[in-house]
Amino acid sequence: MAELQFREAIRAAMTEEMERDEDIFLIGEEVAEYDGAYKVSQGMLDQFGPKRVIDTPISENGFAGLGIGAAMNGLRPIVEFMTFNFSFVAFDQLLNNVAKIRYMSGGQFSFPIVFRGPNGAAGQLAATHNTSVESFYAHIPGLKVVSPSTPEDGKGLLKAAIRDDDPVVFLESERMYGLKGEVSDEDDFILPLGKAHIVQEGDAVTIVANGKDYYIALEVADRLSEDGYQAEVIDPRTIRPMDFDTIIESIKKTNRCVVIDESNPFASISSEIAFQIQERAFDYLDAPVKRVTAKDVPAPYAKNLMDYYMPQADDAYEACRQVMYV
Amino acid sequence: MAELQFREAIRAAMTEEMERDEDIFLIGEEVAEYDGAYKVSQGMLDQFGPKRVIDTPISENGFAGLGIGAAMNGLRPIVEFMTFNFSFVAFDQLLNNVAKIRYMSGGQFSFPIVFRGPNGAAGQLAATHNTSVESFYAHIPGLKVVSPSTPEDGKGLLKAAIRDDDPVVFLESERMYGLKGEVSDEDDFILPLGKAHIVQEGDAVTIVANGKDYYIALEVADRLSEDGYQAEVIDPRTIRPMDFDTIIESIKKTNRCVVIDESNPFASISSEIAFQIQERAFDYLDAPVKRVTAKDVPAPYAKNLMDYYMPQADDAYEACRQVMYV
Amino acid sequence: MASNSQNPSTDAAKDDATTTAEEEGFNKPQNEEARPDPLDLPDTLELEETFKVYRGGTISHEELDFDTEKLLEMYRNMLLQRRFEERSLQMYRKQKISGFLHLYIGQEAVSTGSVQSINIGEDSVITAYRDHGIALAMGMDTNACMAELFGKKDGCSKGKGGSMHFFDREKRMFGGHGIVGQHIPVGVGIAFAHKYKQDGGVCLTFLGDGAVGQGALHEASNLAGLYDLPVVLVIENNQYAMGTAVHRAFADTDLCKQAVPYGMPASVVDGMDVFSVTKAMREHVEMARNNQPSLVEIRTYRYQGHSVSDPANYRTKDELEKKKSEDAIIRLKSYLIDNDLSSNDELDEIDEEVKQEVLDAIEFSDNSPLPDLEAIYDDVYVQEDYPFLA
Amino acid sequence: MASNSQNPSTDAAKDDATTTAEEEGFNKPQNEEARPDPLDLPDTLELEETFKVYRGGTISHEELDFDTEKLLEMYRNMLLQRRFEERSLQMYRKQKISGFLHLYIGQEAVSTGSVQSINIGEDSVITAYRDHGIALAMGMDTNACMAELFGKKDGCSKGKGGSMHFFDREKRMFGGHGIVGQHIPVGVGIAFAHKYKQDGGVCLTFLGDGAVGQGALHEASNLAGLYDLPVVLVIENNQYAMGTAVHRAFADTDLCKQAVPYGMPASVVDGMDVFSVTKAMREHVEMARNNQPSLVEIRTYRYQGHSVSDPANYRTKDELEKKKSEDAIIRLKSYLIDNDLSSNDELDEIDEEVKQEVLDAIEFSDNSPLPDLEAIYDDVYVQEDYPFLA
Ligand SMILES: Cc1ncc(C[n+]2csc(CCOP(=O)(O)OP(=O)(O)O)c2C)c(N)n1
Ligand SMILES: Cc1ncc(C[n+]2csc(CCOP(=O)(O)OP(=O)(O)O)c2C)c(N)n1
Ligand SMILES: [Mg+2]
Ligand SMILES: [Mg+2]
Repeated sequence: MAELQFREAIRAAMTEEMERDEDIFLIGEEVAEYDGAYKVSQGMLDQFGPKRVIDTPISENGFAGLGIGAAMNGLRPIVEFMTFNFSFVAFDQLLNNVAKIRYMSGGQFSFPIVFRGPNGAAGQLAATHNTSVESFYAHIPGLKVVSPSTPEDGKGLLKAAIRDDDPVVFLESERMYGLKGEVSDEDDFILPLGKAHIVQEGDAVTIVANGKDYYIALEVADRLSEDGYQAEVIDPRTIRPMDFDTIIESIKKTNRCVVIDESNPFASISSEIAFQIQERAFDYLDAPVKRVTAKDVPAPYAKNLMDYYMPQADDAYEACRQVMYV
Repeated sequence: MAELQFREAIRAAMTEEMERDEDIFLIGEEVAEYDGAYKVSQGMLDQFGPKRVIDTPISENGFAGLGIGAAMNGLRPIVEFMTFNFSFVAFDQLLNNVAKIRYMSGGQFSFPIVFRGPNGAAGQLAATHNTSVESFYAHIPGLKVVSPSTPEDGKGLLKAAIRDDDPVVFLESERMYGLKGEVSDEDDFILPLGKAHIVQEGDAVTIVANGKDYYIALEVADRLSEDGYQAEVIDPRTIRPMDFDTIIESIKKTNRCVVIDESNPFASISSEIAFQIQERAFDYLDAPVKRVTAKDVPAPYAKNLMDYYMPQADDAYEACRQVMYV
Repeated sequence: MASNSQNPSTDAAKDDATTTAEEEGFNKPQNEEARPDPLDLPDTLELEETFKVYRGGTISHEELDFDTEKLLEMYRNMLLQRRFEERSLQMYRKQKISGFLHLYIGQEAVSTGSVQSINIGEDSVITAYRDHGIALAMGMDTNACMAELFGKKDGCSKGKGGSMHFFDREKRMFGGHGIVGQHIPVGVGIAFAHKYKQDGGVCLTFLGDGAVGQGALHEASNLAGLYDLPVVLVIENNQYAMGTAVHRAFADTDLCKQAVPYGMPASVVDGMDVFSVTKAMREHVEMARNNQPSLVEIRTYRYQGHSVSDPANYRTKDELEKKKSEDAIIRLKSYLIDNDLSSNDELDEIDEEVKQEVLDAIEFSDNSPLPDLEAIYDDVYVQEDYPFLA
Repeated sequence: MASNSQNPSTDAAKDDATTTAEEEGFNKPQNEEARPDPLDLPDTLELEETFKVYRGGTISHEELDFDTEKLLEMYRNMLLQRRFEERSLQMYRKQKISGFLHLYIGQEAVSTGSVQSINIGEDSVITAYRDHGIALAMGMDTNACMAELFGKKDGCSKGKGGSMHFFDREKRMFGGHGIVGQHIPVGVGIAFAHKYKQDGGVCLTFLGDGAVGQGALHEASNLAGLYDLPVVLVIENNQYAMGTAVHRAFADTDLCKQAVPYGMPASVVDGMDVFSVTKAMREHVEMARNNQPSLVEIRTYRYQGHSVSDPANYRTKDELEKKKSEDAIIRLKSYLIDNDLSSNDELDEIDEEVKQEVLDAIEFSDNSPLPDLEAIYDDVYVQEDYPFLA
């Protein structure tokens, strides 16, 4: 096991895959000469040269489309959005091209492409730079959406995403890039897409969370355990397809659920999880599924407001106690 | 009461408001000389002249942004997307500009602007021309989203949307433009945003549906009534803010609910309605909330596949019987 | 071709246009030697460009090395597009075809001329939704094309795409795309892959005049220019985008000028003459083979409305008649006869053959089954266990 | 200014540039008389453009009708921007300011020169996220600006926007925008409303060189050119977009050429000389007043990294030093002294005043309260009962 920062784990995944397969290249703003806006691709230009690590102008629609065309014509692009906040100027490329051309062509073309970069809030960056994008992208049939919570998961899932023959939206976190964790140095360590991770077993309540919220879930589980309750913590890892089977099994045991989700709430991932649980485990539910999300407002700048905006451990803890009726 | 086509009702709303207020103008592709791709704006160029009814190039990002700037500088634009399928090349304008600038400016600017046009499926137009967009837009704090089901609602709600000082995404339907209905000719007939319509009272099951699905709901309610069950049919009319109070009151009476929703299912309006119901009426629910949606695939072209893609009355009827345990 | 004396970096790009991705990568180096200080300003900045014009009626078949067989093949090719679409209109009216149907009639010289410049199966093509013409010009199976319009299982996209979404992987026809302008960056990406793989291929990226309104063209052009990609951007300027004439949509109606900010050569072509199109496209494809991207504005005309539901009241009957009198198929026919390369009889026979081919395609499509209902879940993902939530 | 002899429709647009929206509307008419057939092609198509260049050190204050008082005001104005930002950097390091902080230091002649061309409160301004300079140049309250950086209730955006989102409705400062390029169509829309309301106003729309990469510029430029809108698009070419030098991002580095396809006049300006900027901007604003949109490329330089976290390793120390030696504030100072218009003492005193103003702003900001927590739900909608799901 090696201890790696999240950014190093992501880099390791890209590097290993690029060493394995010449058709993989990395393209995006500042990924080459600048070593990445968040230093994720540090050193990769040196290792792979300017043919395979490519800087772009600020033209997300252009280079997302370029990646899509390259995938259609046999390559396996990794497209970095400096942050996913900037993916919306390329939204049509993801919605109408990469997710649909395969279907419209009757399956003649495939899109082995990864769009990756940081997602969600990253501190006092105000409204346009703090969007959690997963609810938009997971709504779209044709895409897969992955959101790892730890460096090890980051590496294993990104390698799987790069090898996947379908388009994957891979969501990292600016706030988590510096986070360190043990990463398997097993040869070719891969975590399959679409499988949730039961982080901690328990019977009192199921907490579903990933990304930054994963750490809130762990904190809440600790506090509950101090109170004498064992929470089951599930990290979905992949958002689309989500491993609802694992979640439903857990609910059948705990009979209650709290979802922590950094998105704005309306028609979000947390809505969908609640839908699935109440549909598939109705008779097992002893309390409504509760959620703790970002406030339903654009992200504010002021420190106190921004702190308040984010999902709060206290609220998640309270929600758990509420659904446990204690 | 006058009998109007849906398109005429929409036109009447725009015309009346434009007669009332010189700051309102209509802009979009083919809205002027061509009388609108779907003839919604027929005759409006003649009535209001080329200053107030304006054709654009195929530049959605450009003219959506132009509308936003004009709203910021004191006008009240109506921006027509030929269909909402084409709004995604302007997605960032709606997500990051019109929905957020007010907030980022601490409330100094307001955006009295309506984005309107047909939404959702319109027959065998294949994957890129059949997207139901409401789940994307309703996820965004800062926007309001309206989706009328009848000509009369179309008129009353559009007039309210045009007068509203907040940005409104107003979703019509190509398939419904030719539909005729009685429209109040009350002076200045307005329907408030954010209020659901109890179309038909009942106690057996609550059916929530709007737009084209409204008609499926009525059909299903008829069939149920033949079976001896009275369904309560609720048309939310406004999707964001949704009038959950009315829906929850209904559930307290019927204890079960089926949502018909033309969107793709994952993280959609139907997910949110289910979330709200199970959270706020948990103890009243006798069955899980069920939904009938478009299939979770891009829209296909072939007639049989496209029919199969759409929410089916049969499925909705079955879902109702299922939640009623009959 | 445009020549841009003001911009040394563009000239430089042309000089090393033959360097490969392998040697140089795609990016300009961080610190170019002796890059002039952008603040050392001259007294004035002059720009001079000459756009080459390929006028109609100025090029002979000999100049293009076309023998009679080739000319007849081209004639047949244009006629096939015409007859195919005439019938499809009829089938639409019989409700065998549904959805949108955008006819290419009048523009056949563009598709047929363009394919003379490429190696089908090695080079790539991508276009917008008005795609029947180029699909047939590339030799896509007539049966599969018609079956696609019928929404049948044997369609070229298995009935999932319809009129706007013809695809053929083997012929390297990359579709048929419906969101105006958004396939342009995809075309540039296809070209990127050709350069990356060094397979010598180029990508023809067709777009309508209306698509010039989309920012995607600007971004794609700059990327093509910046990375020296083997792409030809072909504007099929048929003078209207739905009901909007070019002069009502663009501040400047010479769309070839769109190439200027990207240091791309550009030219203007009479699209009613298949020889002019061939000549221009060959020269532009040649540039692309040397990794010099470029733009061609081909002026053409569509005889039908935008789609079958458009009465086209925005143009005069005179205008339409005038254009029809310049018809590219008739022009080639006259050329063949006037130059004693063929006879009325021979050409009529070709017409009969083509008509029969289309009738056969209709029969084929009638007989082709509808897709299976379960196929609705196929082709969403390569991964097979879909729907994920079964 | 560009002169475009090839495009009659552009010339025509210039001729009737003084017609109002009331008379003519925004659209070109459906059937222009005697519109030439686009297929009547000339032998070649030539394009000649001359971009006017406003070099540094070529313009005197008399030529601009600046009296000494005005010159000192401008000096003070530039200095205020500089001192404000130097302090804000310090405050960032003290963690009184958070998030992104993009400093404008080095570019002050652009903002100060530009505001000399407009009537503040009547004309409009919109810019990207590097917005402190223009905000202060427009006379926005120094206290409110600093308090915004501190995220306090008395900030110019009530603490909700921060560094990237300075707004002032009264001064018609339309922000401070963070998604590169996407404010450009908004600026064009602000100009649209000026024309619609016939209030005589114009809109200056500033963008960075990096924003030229966005399709939004293309769409907005075309709309401005098509509707003859009173807008000046001002590219602040500070030669880098984050770590990417202009020559690594654009196929052609003369960004003024971006105006060519839209028939817009364009010019290039030395942005290190406030007089050059003033002169150019006045001429361009004059065009805008006549509903002639145009583009100005102002070449300037930022001394700091892209944001405070950027070490700026992508440029050489030499390059930075050379640019600092051309500093616009020092240049104006020398000009004032060399021409006996002021003295070192007087200018130092202005500096002291400015420094004090900034210190006062810091004290003000320290004392301003944080926003109330409930204010998180304010300003999302005009409608007041928010959150809707309380
Ligand atoms: C982004 C987008 N906006 C609008 C439309 C609707 N639309 C379809 S075709 C068309 C006109 C396109 O004209 P042009 O590019 O000239 O192609 P042509 O039809 O002449 O072949 C429009 C506006 C669309 N498909 N996509
Ligand atoms: C659409 C989009 N892509 C990427 C970014 C990230 N980003 C912020 S500033 C910037 C550089 C912009 O450079 P330029 O326009 O030259 O302005 P300058 O910083 O030089 O003032 C980038 C890439 C963004 N904010 N928006
Ligand atoms: Mg056209
Ligand atoms: Mg810059």
